[in-house]
Amino acid sequence: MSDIFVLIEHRQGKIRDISFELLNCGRKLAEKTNSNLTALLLGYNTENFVEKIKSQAHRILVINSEVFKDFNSESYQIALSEILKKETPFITLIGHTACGMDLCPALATQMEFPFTTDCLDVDVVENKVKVTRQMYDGKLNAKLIIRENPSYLFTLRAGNFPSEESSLKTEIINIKSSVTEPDYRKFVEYIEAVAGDVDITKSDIVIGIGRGIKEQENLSMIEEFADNIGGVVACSRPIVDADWLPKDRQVGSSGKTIKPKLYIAIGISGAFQHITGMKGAETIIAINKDPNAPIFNEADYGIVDDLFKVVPVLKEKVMELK
Amino acid sequence: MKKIGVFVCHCGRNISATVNIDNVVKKIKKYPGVSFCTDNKYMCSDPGQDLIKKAIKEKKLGSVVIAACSPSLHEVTFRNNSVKAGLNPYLTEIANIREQCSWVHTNIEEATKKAINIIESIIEKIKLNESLSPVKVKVNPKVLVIGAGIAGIQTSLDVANAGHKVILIERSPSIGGRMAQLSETFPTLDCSQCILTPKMVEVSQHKNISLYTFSELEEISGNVGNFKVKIKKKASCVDNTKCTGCGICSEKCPVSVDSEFDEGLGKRKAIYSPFPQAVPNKPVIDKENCTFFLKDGKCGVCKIVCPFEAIDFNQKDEIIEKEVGAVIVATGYELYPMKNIKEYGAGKYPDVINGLQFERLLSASGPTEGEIHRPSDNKIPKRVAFISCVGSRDPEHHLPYCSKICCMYMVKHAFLYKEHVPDGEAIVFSIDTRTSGKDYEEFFTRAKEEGNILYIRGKPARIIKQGNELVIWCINTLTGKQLRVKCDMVVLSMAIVPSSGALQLAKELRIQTNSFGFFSEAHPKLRPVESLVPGFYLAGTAQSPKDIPDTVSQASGAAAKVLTLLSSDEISHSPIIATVNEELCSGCGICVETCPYDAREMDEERQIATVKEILCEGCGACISACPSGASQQRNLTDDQINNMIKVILQ
Amino acid sequence: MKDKKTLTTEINPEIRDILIEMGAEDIYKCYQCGKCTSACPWFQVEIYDYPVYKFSLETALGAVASSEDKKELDKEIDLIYRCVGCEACLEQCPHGISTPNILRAARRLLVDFDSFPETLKSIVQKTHNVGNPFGEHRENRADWAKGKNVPDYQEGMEFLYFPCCLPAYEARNQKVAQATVGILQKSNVSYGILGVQETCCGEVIRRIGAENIFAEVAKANIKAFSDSGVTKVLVTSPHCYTTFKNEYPDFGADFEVLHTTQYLSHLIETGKLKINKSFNKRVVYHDPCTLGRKNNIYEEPRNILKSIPGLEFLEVEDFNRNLSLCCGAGSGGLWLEWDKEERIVNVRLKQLMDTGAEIIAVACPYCLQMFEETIKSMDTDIQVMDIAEILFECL
Amino acid sequence: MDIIVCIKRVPQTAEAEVTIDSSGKDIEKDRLSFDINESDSYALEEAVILKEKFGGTITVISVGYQDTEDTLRIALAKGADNAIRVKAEDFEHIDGYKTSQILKSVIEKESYDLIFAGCIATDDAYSQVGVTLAELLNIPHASLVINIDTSENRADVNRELEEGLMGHLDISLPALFTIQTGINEPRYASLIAIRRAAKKEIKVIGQEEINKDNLLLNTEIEELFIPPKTKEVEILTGSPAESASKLAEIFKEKGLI
Repeated sequence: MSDIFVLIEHRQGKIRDISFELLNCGRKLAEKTNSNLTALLLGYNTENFVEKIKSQAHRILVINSEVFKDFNSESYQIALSEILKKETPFITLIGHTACGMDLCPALATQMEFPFTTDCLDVDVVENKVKVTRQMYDGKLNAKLIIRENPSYLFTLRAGNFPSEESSLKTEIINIKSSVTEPDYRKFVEYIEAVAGDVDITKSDIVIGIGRGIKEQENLSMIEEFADNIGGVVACSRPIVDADWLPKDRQVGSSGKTIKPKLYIAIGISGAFQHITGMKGAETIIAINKDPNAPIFNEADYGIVDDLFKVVPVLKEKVMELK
Repeated sequence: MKKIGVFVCHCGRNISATVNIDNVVKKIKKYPGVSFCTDNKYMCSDPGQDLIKKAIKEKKLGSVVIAACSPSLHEVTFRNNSVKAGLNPYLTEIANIREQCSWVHTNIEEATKKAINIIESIIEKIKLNESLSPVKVKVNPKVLVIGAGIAGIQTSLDVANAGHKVILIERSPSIGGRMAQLSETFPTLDCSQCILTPKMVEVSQHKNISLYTFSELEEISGNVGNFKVKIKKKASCVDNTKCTGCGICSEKCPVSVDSEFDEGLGKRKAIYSPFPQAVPNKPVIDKENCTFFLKDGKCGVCKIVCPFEAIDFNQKDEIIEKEVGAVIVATGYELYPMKNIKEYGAGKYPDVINGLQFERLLSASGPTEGEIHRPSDNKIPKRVAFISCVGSRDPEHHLPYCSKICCMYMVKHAFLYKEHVPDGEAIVFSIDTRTSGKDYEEFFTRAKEEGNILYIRGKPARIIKQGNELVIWCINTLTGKQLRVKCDMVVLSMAIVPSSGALQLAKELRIQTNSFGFFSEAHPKLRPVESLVPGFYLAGTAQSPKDIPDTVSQASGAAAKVLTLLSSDEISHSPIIATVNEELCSGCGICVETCPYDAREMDEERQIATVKEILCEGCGACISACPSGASQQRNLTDDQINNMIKVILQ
Repeated sequence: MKDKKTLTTEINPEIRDILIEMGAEDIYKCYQCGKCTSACPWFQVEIYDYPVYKFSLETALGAVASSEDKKELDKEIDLIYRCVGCEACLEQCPHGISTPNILRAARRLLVDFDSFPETLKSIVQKTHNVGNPFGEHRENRADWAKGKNVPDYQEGMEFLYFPCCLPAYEARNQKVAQATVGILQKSNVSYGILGVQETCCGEVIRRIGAENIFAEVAKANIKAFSDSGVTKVLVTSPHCYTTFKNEYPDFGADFEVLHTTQYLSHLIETGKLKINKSFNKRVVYHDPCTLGRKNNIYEEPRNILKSIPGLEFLEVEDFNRNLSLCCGAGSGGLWLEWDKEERIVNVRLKQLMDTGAEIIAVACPYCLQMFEETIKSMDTDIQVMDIAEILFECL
Repeated sequence: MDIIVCIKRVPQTAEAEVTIDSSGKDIEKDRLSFDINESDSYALEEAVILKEKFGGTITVISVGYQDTEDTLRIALAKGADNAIRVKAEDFEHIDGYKTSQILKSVIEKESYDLIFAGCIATDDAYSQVGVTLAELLNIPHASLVINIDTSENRADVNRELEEGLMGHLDISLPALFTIQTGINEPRYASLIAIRRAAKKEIKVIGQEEINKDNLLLNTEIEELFIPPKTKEVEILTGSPAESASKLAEIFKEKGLI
């Protein structure tokens, strides 16, 4: 049986979390298919990266070249297609990230590999490859049968294979590459989002505040908490009305609709106009004094208490656990 | 049998475009009884008429059918033409193939068929027509004028000056009407009372005018030339033969109520004369407010103070019976009720007033003696808003029509206000300003310029009281800007409606009104001062909203029409009226009950019904009611109608 | 770039004709007096100029929502969706021109071409997809009635009680539905609910312009009602009332509709409902546009309140009955939530509070929702209650 | 600048109850609203903005059933010049890969400087059609594009990466970009444009013009199922300190911190 391959993703000198998830998933697949796991690492000054993933795969194929310092899917495609042609792995996993989305369909098409994207799980049953993925705004899961072929390419959604320790004996193979960045697509630079220019629709963690925070001064407490857990602060209409936060932070029918992984509603009672905007969040936490507040109808977890007592403790505890 | 001639008119292309005249002539020529048929482009033209005359003489025609327009237009023309050719006029009939055929159809073949049908039916009718001559009626040369505003005054004077007796009745205690209430008149700005009171005096002193104030028409019967009227003279409780009009009674009367003449802005007593120049200048007692009447004789101060013993609490309403030959209706107008305009707080806020109230404020004889003080606190209003078309031009909620005079009196109001309060501000809210009268536009321009009057195009939606001020919510539709105009007083140009009681009067007179109660003229252009019922004439705002010049013109016009009627001793009356076949009449009397004109009566001796020809209007009610077929309409007998129907249904 | 002219100089008869066909037939009656504009609630919102009087003429020119400039068009469409459909303009228009209908003609075209505010699009979709504008689950529609002994509708019952979406799903408004059934139970009225079988009446999506989906929704309800043998429907919302009574018959509906205030006032008048307790509060009544201006129901709500002992009844001077001011929730306004300086509800609340009332009595879930949300951010003790809630407290 | 925009008509499921049909492989669509896919409308708008700047034409293409023509017509009203529908009914079982192949065989006959597609379809959520199509046409691509600054033959584009970061690329034209939501504000159609669009013809292409035997299908749905999810609120009790600790633990457990 051919190997399982995973592509290590890194950015700005750091390996991205998805890479460890891919390694975990890859190991599980390798175990199941009784094969080896190979990590593909295309980068520049790769020693550091190798150190981080060592023992997580049976092999690491490394191309150390300045061309791969930053991600350019066309350069990656040229290099990877050469490797995949040579190695013909059974399944290659790439993260369903901005990089994976840019690379996978093109690479697979070039290689004529069957592929699919945004998989929650990849399974091999009697040599048949099946994947599970979400459809229709996450309301349904689909099990897909993939066209039969010696090699497959999939992108894997983050969050389903939390990184695990591993102690595999790892062979490191350096490959020389003459790939240069093609003229038709050149990476220029990274651009950081302007500080303060928060887009609440793009954040995984959103803390929503409402009338319950009472005074504008209390906002700083929430902002600190948001910084601590890597979230952004959003709000319901009255906060915008009071000019405590700008209109683009408003969640609801006349504001924005958000679907973060975690939404913490603090001091929000839950007028339907607000609920409309946040009910798509994966996990909803409500902190409110009033046990009858409609927000609790939407929440997964609730604390019925004074937010000024709860939030400071919560902040501390989160810091402790982090 | 009489020889029948048929003459088909093309009426230019009015008929011939839709009706195939050649086919009509061909077909009619062959119709039994027709001995001659021809056509002409314009039968009513001189050559057309000559053609008919010639045919009557040469072909020895015994009767004539003209197939042309409606008989209401040219029946007289053609009948007179036949008379000139020696034929009785009632042996000439019109077949209406224009209004009833060519104008209302498009299919030529069908229209031609219908035209032929219509003509054939008229031929059948005329076969049984008799020679008739008009009924002559004696005319009573007296005239009744109802209402003594400027219209009634003018028309009475014109008739009286021509030498005829006039009975002028007026509901209120004095003549003068609305014009007496006005301050100045547009566009000349002469004092209303100054030009009116000479006429009022002239009326009171005219030997041919009998004036009945505080009086109403109780009943009327009869017909043009001969009406019987009953006038109710309300008890004024003052013996006018003794009263000198000294006014002590009013002075001493302890009861004070809102003055109608001052539109509620001033007070009057329970015994009162409405205004200083009132004609007659004799007070009346308002029984509804007089303590003597309300509390069973407890008061009577007036009686005590009157030096001439003129007060007579026992006076009773009096019915006066008169006979007249014609009636002129000049009942005037009143304003649409303010309380209907809730969004303006009208009737709720004292400083939202109507145009007549503002006239009283402007008037030297008014409650403020000509100074502009607003009603709520007597303050001189420094900014006054005038709002047009209040209730008018509002088909959805109020009245669809234009009240016509408001545009101009608003100009006048604003201008006069600026004269009275030079540092004040006049703002007019209007949608259009309609200045369609002689010198009106010039006055409008002058007033705006000299008076610095601000015109805002837009109809306000709300007037809200804020503290001492009124705030008008409006949009200037020319600039699109929202406005909240604060002002001290608002004058609403309320719509004009017919006087209360006009509808009831119309019913009594059996003359028509439009749906708003304005008396209907016989023809909007050609007979604007006559009603559709002979003998009744219209003057002034009873017929439609109009200003003083138009009112006076119409009043004189009505007088002229009446004088035409009175110019001979008799008038003719159509002979197309009911007749009784005495052999068939069973004397059941149903016809007597049915007749709306009191023209049928029983000959008790012979036990048959008879027709009073003078009174019969030929409406036909008795004929259809008659169970035995004894009553017949001349030249429209059952036989004729049956024959006509038969030929139409063939 | 050259300055663009903001006005279309050409008359576009095609757009005019299609708008007339879609319901703007009144346009030619307009004589541009502008009364509509100053009667409009937006006139009372300080910073907002709403040119109601222009819509007729611009429709007649075919110049509605026709700018080819993106920003101008945004403004035009914003204008078209500002109208809360309260009909204050129609109430005063000398020619009975319904500006809401003129705008609705344009809205119908815009909806078909996906050119209306996202917020409203979402409520149209939700109403279509799950039968209510909040996107709540259909199977939860009768949750408000849990534990309240509310029977399912059976043929032969006197009434179907139809609570409307807000009282069915929204926590504050659910109390109104609960109070209403409480009263019905105390007066031994035979009634039931359809629960999951009912769908939103569709009033709001029709006002938004989603005519086709409204038709679907209407037919679904009519079928559900007739399948269950419903002959009389009792509604809490004036919006359901007007839709059922005045609009459903066009889709084949044949049932009688009563608003709760009509029925409750009848129960009191005929002595079937005894009021046992007094309500010692100053209460001001707010006339909902859809109940009052559109359906002439002014007296019944007042009669109920006036029959409650101890209750001191107040009116908003100048702005009551047909001259009442809208709460701003109609025709999608509840969802659009304009910027705070641009809210009709603030103006109305001030009027209501200025009466010195302790309680604002309403008879419409939209008004209740609007006031309830707004007073929360005001420094006031005034409370909002539906008439049914007040009455229920006094039994 | 001639731009082709690939769009898709999708069921609006975000606020709907999605139910599986009797085959177990598809959803019940009767009660769902359909509309242009969200990111596709941004792609269309971006094309219109470029057309306003550089002139040229916009052609919208969609593989879909008859009702897709409604969506195409809306696109025409919003600024597209031409519209093409490929009859989905002629091609059984369509997945993202097959869609790309179909689009390729239509688009290779057209001339273009740019091709836009949405970055993800909300129904099947593949995020692959655009990039695959670029590869099939052998032109460069960029996905998740959040800003475009283009000259005649090159474009500076920003891709949206994670955590507020953007990647700036310099790409030669012709190229294909998949457009991320938020790149612009999709416009409304004016009534004039709506009337104009109502009269335009939509070109319909069927199997006779596309050899369907050569088309490959990557995936087939074996079954659809509802993901297990519980939504009963769990109230965390105790003192503020206790309840806050419990919550922090939950965050940790769920990998949220």
